[in-house]
Amino acid sequence: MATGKKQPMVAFKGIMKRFGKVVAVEKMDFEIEEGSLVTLLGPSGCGKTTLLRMVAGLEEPTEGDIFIKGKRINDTPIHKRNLGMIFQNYALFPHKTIFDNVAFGLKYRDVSSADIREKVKRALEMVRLPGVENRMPSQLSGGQQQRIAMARAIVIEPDVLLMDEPLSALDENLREEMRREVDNLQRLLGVTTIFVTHDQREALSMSDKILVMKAGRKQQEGNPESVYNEPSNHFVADFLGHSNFITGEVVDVSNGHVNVRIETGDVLFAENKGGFSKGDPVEMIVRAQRFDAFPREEFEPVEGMNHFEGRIKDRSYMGGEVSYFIELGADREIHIISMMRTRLYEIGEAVSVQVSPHHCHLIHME
Amino acid sequence: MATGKKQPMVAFKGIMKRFGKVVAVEKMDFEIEEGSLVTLLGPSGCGKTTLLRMVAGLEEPTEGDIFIKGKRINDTPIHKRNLGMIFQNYALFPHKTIFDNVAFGLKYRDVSSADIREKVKRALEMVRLPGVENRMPSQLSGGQQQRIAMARAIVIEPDVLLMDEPLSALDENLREEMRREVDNLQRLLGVTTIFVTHDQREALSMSDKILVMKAGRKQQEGNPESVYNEPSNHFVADFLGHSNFITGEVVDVSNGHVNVRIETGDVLFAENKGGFSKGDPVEMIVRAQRFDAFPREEFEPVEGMNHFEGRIKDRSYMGGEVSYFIELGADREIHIISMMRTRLYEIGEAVSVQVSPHHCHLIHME
Amino acid sequence: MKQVSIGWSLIRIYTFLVYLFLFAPIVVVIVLAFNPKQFGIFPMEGVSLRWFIKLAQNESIIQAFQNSLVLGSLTAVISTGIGILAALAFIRFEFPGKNTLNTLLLSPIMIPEVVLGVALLLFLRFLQQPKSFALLLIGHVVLTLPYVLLIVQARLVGIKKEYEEAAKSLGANAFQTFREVTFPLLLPAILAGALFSFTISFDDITATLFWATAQNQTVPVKIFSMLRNSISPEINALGAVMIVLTVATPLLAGYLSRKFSKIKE
Amino acid sequence: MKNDKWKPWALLAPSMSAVFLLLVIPVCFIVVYSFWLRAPSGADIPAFQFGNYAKFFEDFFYPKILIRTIRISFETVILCVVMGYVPAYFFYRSESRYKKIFLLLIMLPFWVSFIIRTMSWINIMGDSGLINHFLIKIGLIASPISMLYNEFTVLMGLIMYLLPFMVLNIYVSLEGIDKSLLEAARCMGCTEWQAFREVTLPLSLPGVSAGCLLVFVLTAGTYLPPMILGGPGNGMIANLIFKRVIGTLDWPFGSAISVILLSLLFVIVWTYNRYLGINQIFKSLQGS
Amino acid sequence: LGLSGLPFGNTVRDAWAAKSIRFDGWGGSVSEAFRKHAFKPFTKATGIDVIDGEFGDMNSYLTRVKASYPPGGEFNIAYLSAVFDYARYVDLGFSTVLDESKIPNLKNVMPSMIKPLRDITKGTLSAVPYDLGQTGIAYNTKHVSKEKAEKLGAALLWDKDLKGKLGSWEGDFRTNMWYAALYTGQSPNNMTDLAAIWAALREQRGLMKKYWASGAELMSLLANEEIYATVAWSGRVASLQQEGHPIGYLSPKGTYSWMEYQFVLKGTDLAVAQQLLNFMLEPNVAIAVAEGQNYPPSLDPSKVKLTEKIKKMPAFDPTGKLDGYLFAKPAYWNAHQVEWTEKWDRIKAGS
Ligand SMILES: Nc1ncnc2c1ncn2[C@@H]1O[C@H](COP(=O)(O)OP(=O)(O)OP(=O)(O)O)[C@@H](O)[C@H]1O
Ligand SMILES: Nc1ncnc2c1ncn2[C@@H]1O[C@H](COP(=O)(O)OP(=O)(O)OP(=O)(O)O)[C@@H](O)[C@H]1O
Ligand SMILES: NCCCCN
Ligand SMILES: [Mg+2]
Ligand SMILES: [Mg+2]
Repeated sequence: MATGKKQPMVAFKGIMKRFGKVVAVEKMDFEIEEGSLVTLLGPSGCGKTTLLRMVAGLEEPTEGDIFIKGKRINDTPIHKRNLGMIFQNYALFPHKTIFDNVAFGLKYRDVSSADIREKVKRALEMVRLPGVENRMPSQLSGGQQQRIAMARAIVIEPDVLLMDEPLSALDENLREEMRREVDNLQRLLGVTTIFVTHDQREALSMSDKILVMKAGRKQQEGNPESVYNEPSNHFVADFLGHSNFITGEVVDVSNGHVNVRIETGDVLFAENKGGFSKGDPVEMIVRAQRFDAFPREEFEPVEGMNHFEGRIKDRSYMGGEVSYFIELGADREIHIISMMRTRLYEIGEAVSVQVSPHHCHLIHME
Repeated sequence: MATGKKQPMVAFKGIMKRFGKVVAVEKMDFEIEEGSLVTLLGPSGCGKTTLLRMVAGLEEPTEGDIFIKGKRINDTPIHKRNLGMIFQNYALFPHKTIFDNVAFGLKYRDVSSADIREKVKRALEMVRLPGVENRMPSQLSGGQQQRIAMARAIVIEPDVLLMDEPLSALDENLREEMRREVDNLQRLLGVTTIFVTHDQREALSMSDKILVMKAGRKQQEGNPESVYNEPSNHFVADFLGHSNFITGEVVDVSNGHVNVRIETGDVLFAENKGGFSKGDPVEMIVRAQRFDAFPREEFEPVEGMNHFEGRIKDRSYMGGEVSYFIELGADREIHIISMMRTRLYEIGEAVSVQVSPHHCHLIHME
Repeated sequence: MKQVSIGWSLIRIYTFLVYLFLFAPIVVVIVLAFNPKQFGIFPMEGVSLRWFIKLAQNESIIQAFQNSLVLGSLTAVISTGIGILAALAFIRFEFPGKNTLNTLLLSPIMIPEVVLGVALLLFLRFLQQPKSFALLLIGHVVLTLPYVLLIVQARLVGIKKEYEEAAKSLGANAFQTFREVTFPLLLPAILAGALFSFTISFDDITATLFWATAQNQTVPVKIFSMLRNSISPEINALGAVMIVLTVATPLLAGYLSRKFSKIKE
Repeated sequence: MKNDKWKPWALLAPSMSAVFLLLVIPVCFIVVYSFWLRAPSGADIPAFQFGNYAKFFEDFFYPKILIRTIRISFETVILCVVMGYVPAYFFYRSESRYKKIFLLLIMLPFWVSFIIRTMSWINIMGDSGLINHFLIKIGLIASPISMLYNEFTVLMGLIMYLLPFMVLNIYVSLEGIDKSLLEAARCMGCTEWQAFREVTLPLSLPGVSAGCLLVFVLTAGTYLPPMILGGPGNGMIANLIFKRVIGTLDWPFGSAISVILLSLLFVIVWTYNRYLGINQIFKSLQGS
Repeated sequence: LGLSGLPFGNTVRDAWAAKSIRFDGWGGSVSEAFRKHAFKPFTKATGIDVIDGEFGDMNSYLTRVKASYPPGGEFNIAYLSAVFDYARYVDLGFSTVLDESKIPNLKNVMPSMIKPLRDITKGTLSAVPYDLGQTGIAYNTKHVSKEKAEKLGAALLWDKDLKGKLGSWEGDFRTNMWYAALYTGQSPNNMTDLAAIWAALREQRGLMKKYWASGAELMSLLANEEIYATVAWSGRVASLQQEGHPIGYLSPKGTYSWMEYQFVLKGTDLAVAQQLLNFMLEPNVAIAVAEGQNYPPSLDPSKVKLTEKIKKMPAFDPTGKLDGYLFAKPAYWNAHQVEWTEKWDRIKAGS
């Protein structure tokens, strides 16, 4: 505050959680800006839920402190923290009407019953389900139930909205739709939100900031583009999107570019964003979508681009896109995904593959 | 046969199945070529499983006949049909070793025990799990169990392999891997396969032929490209991939092209594949991946292409791709998915969108 | 798969015979309750309500009925009450020795009632304490607790923790959460458990024989002592009344709880 | 939040105290009492001696009752399996709309007084009971044949009491069998019978064995059926305890026999739990 | 928790004690006689409830008494049979000292019945004698002729022709040994050849249909013709005869006789107990009960005029001296009771 920096809405300071011998969350510092939507992303068991539940007060940190609005809340009991929580399976009270569900939190908040009615009505309108007050949760579809869960959480005007894989029980199409809605609603209300998911698409498309975790440790934090395009390590690159990993050695460094000799003997160019020097063993990460494939005979190499020759080894038609596995020889294979505009390549066909150095991201060998 | 046409491996003639009042499968005719992999695709409850189970003999058709190798099998008891079936939850016998599981079908087939051992070994090698004979199913991972289920089904050299959503219990990454493996194995063995799924990617990437169903009725049959690119109706187009539907009226028909006036007043061109004539109300289907978006000021229209002007209304970053919703004015919006090579468009930015008439598929208004 | 095979028919016949075996004694009791004869069983010589009338006039049996009802009801209430608490502890908390304690609470199922009966008798004698209704009641609570615990635990496992967590995150404290969420969701199991313990208590003979004081004899104990004088139409009549009572209660309760839970789910 | 370690203990306090007061301590007490002496008048004298145990094993009379108890328990277990498997299988496979009612009916005996059901066998098998009456009526026999008060009738009573437990245990484990396993077996070439033998039967064994344990333990501890339906030579160990405690006032000896019975059951349950796990039993009781 | 139950238990008991007294007897037709002729009128006259319980044999009742605490807190008056039990109850410390002045009707009771009790309790009384009875032999006259019965005497109970149709009392080793003694020609109060007694009982076991557990069961077995001959309590046989069943009664030489008395247990409200006992000894009450249960009363025929019906009952002694009666000697039988109970149990169970 002295530095004029805006006070974060939620802050973790050296937070750590151990269950018996399992360390679910390893010492972690992390801040969440007011009004932003932050996603905790990582494989199953990496500690996302645990972190979220510590904010909610459903788990107690083994070490470290949690702050909300600058106030340490470690010892505040759950029901006194003003939080909205949304669960994967909605957790609507099956024995209460929608009205009673949504009004539940207000009952404990000194709100007159007229106001309660008014607020519930507004919340239901906000989630675009006006008029369902008298139904039971079981009379609503999955997506509708999820919306009611939203309404129930936001109606209390929480300081922070916590969502643990709220969309993963929905089927693909509905999930995409709900993703947009949650996103819109969050922006509309400007409520600080922590969102847990292991679905990278969800994380990439919704977040202001993504925290990638692995085995209880922070791997990378940043906005979606930076996390996707500049993964800080192999794990992050592998976890997000379809990546090709090409190992090699830096053979030359010159004005913002690095030349890397890869296993096949080819030398590839990459932008130098990380301060690499000659002789460094590196890993080059290229997203499958960043390659372009051309029929061998039609291919004309472009100056300053990287290219390979190869043969289609396997392909998989996906409608909008086609996924190819291209054999480069010497046991190396790359995976490319291309939007299909013209014809499909046949298995065995000779192709040339090209990728811009701009899309070749280097990391130090781990 | 007289026509020289190859006899189909499996044929349904007017097959129909009713459960009480529910018609699960409506009168259906369908043929499956020997050695091909056919996918039954459709939303939940559309009758895929029922159709499959009728082939297996686990349900009895209410009406109609099923033929395998030209022989009517309606009255052949299950255990006399020579079929391999693979279940969603693997259905490995939990009390038997892997060996006994795989050998199970052979025991009822007059195979000497030496041959059994040999065949089981070969089958396990084929699914790339040699040497697990003495383990119990519970000692294997989900993916491995699925492979054992495959081995158990193929070891009896079935006439037809039936798979009911065999991959849906696996998590995304594993599913993709197994999809490739099943595909390879099926091609290697050349066994006629019926594969049930509601995952369009699975269907598109694996099948020789797809049968799209809805509410017990056949919607379309054909190879993946034709089903994806030339959907025969709105349902099929909507169910597979991300589609834009633009309604309009044919205003001109000329040498292989159709001019369609759409609601915004623009006139678009499409190839004439369906025999449309002037005045026909039509629906134009364009896949989200087929559009190209350009910054308005940089856009130069290309002769013979369709183009619109619009504004970015919403965008969703997905790493490899970006999904944009573009407002065309007058409440119309189109959804485009583009591979992100340059910068992202900002919300509100004016863009021009272009699509080739080749990718504009027309169907008659329903 | 058609079920018209001979095998299936045999299975049906077999099942029917097993039912016959299980139900013959019950049916016979009810039929013979109307037997006018004093001695001998069959043949029946007409139909009479004589023994029911005799029962209705037998004060000690009516007293026993009252005792049984009071005992059964109190057992059901207490057993369910403390069973819910114990189930909450086992399902919602982690603590050392949990499995052992759970087994301990379930162990009355496995320990012969004769032994329990004797044990308590000796213990009381040692303490120089009189038997009392309260003791009989606690004894029945211990006997029925395992069943309540099993039923309530099973249901509680099915009630996702998230409901309670949602309530707490919305501002309800522990008690409010229980009252508003856990309890109503648990209700079907609570009813089932209460019913179970009522019938077990109402029907218990072995341990009750040891524990009951002279003043609070229950119906089964009464029947037991009547049986020492051999079978009689009066016992059959009493049995018939018991059957109707104990069968009608759960059926009614089952019907009601199904109606309840239909609203719930 | 800070420290809720005490909460489960508070919740457990009432039930634990009830169980401690009426089960744990009294059972310990039986052990203590089993070392006491007994005066001819019937008074009990605190002591520490093994005379009561020695008396049990001093000749073959008491061990024989113990052995008989184990034998009858085994017979009951086997008969319950034989009689219970088929109905359980029937429920499992039946697609009838009345399946639920059938199941409810098998539960019904649970609700009908055990003592009434037991004594009613006298109505059926007594000299002037249903069966004799019927046989005389059709002229098959002239005077009633004695059917009561032997081991056979004791077994009938025991089976009638315990069969529902067995059926439920088996049914629950049958219901737990994934039907697709059967379908898989059928597709691979099994007839229905082969599929039953290869898949259903082995997979239902956990339920069968759980039922067996429950039936065994309950049988070994009952005394009503032998008392009401048995002759003097059909008594089981629980009858012996009852007689020693109630009939002959020999409480120390009764305690010693109780300890012996408890030890026997403990060994059986412990062994079972060790190799098979006890949870299956509770599963089926929950279902009911 | 258990302790919290105590006050409740006490309150309940106190509440009962205030206006009720508990009586435990032999059940069946005997109980009915007491209820009808003694208790109902007593309650009507005094407002004090009599709770009547029943038992089938002496030991199980004693166990219940022994298990109750304090003794008599639960049980008050026991309708005991035979003097040896008086001795046992006294030994176990359950006796009281009755204030005989509060039971003026005691003067009508035969002195020969009071004396054995006084001998045990050193001059005081913890019980009042109430009636006399016998355990004789009952037989079905349709299947066993009177001549045959008289001729065989005790041996009727060992008659091979009656295999599967014989009965005996399960709950008492004395009755069974008594008749085995008569059968083997020994004196019941001084059996010298026990091996012969056991052998006889073993032999008898093979002929037995059922060992009955209570008087009511005895009656039902006879009436249903499930058994044709059995040891039997004289009163019960008389009741059957009055109902018209074809049952004969045989009292062979050395028939087992006993006297019954109302024992007041320690801890009982003596005032109430004495009031009830006195009421029960009221000649008209005692006579009515006697006629109901078919056992002759303890009233001295020389002081009170008894009815014809009573005079015809087995075990009735017009002299009131009981000279020719053979009772079980308390000291003899009680000294061996543990041993013989055990033995009898084993024989019954087939050893
Ligand atoms: N109550 C608990 N007791 C013991 N270990 C636990 C508990 N809760 C979580 N863990 C362990 O802590 C680790 C982190 O679990 P957590 O649930 O936070 O993972 P997650 O990232 O949410 O995973 P998922 O994507 O599967 O939900 C795991 O190893 C888990 O096994
Ligand atoms: N045994 C049955 N009894 C009654 N109705 C049934 C039965 N099996 C299927 N149905 C009904 O038949 C219709 C088709 O079911 P089916 O299982 O074939 O669908 P599906 O396409 O496999 O769906 P999913 O993708 O959910 O597996 C559904 O409406 C279903 O409810
Ligand atoms: N009234 C029955 C007495 C039996 C005595 N032995
Ligand atoms: Mg989680
Ligand atoms: Mg299906």
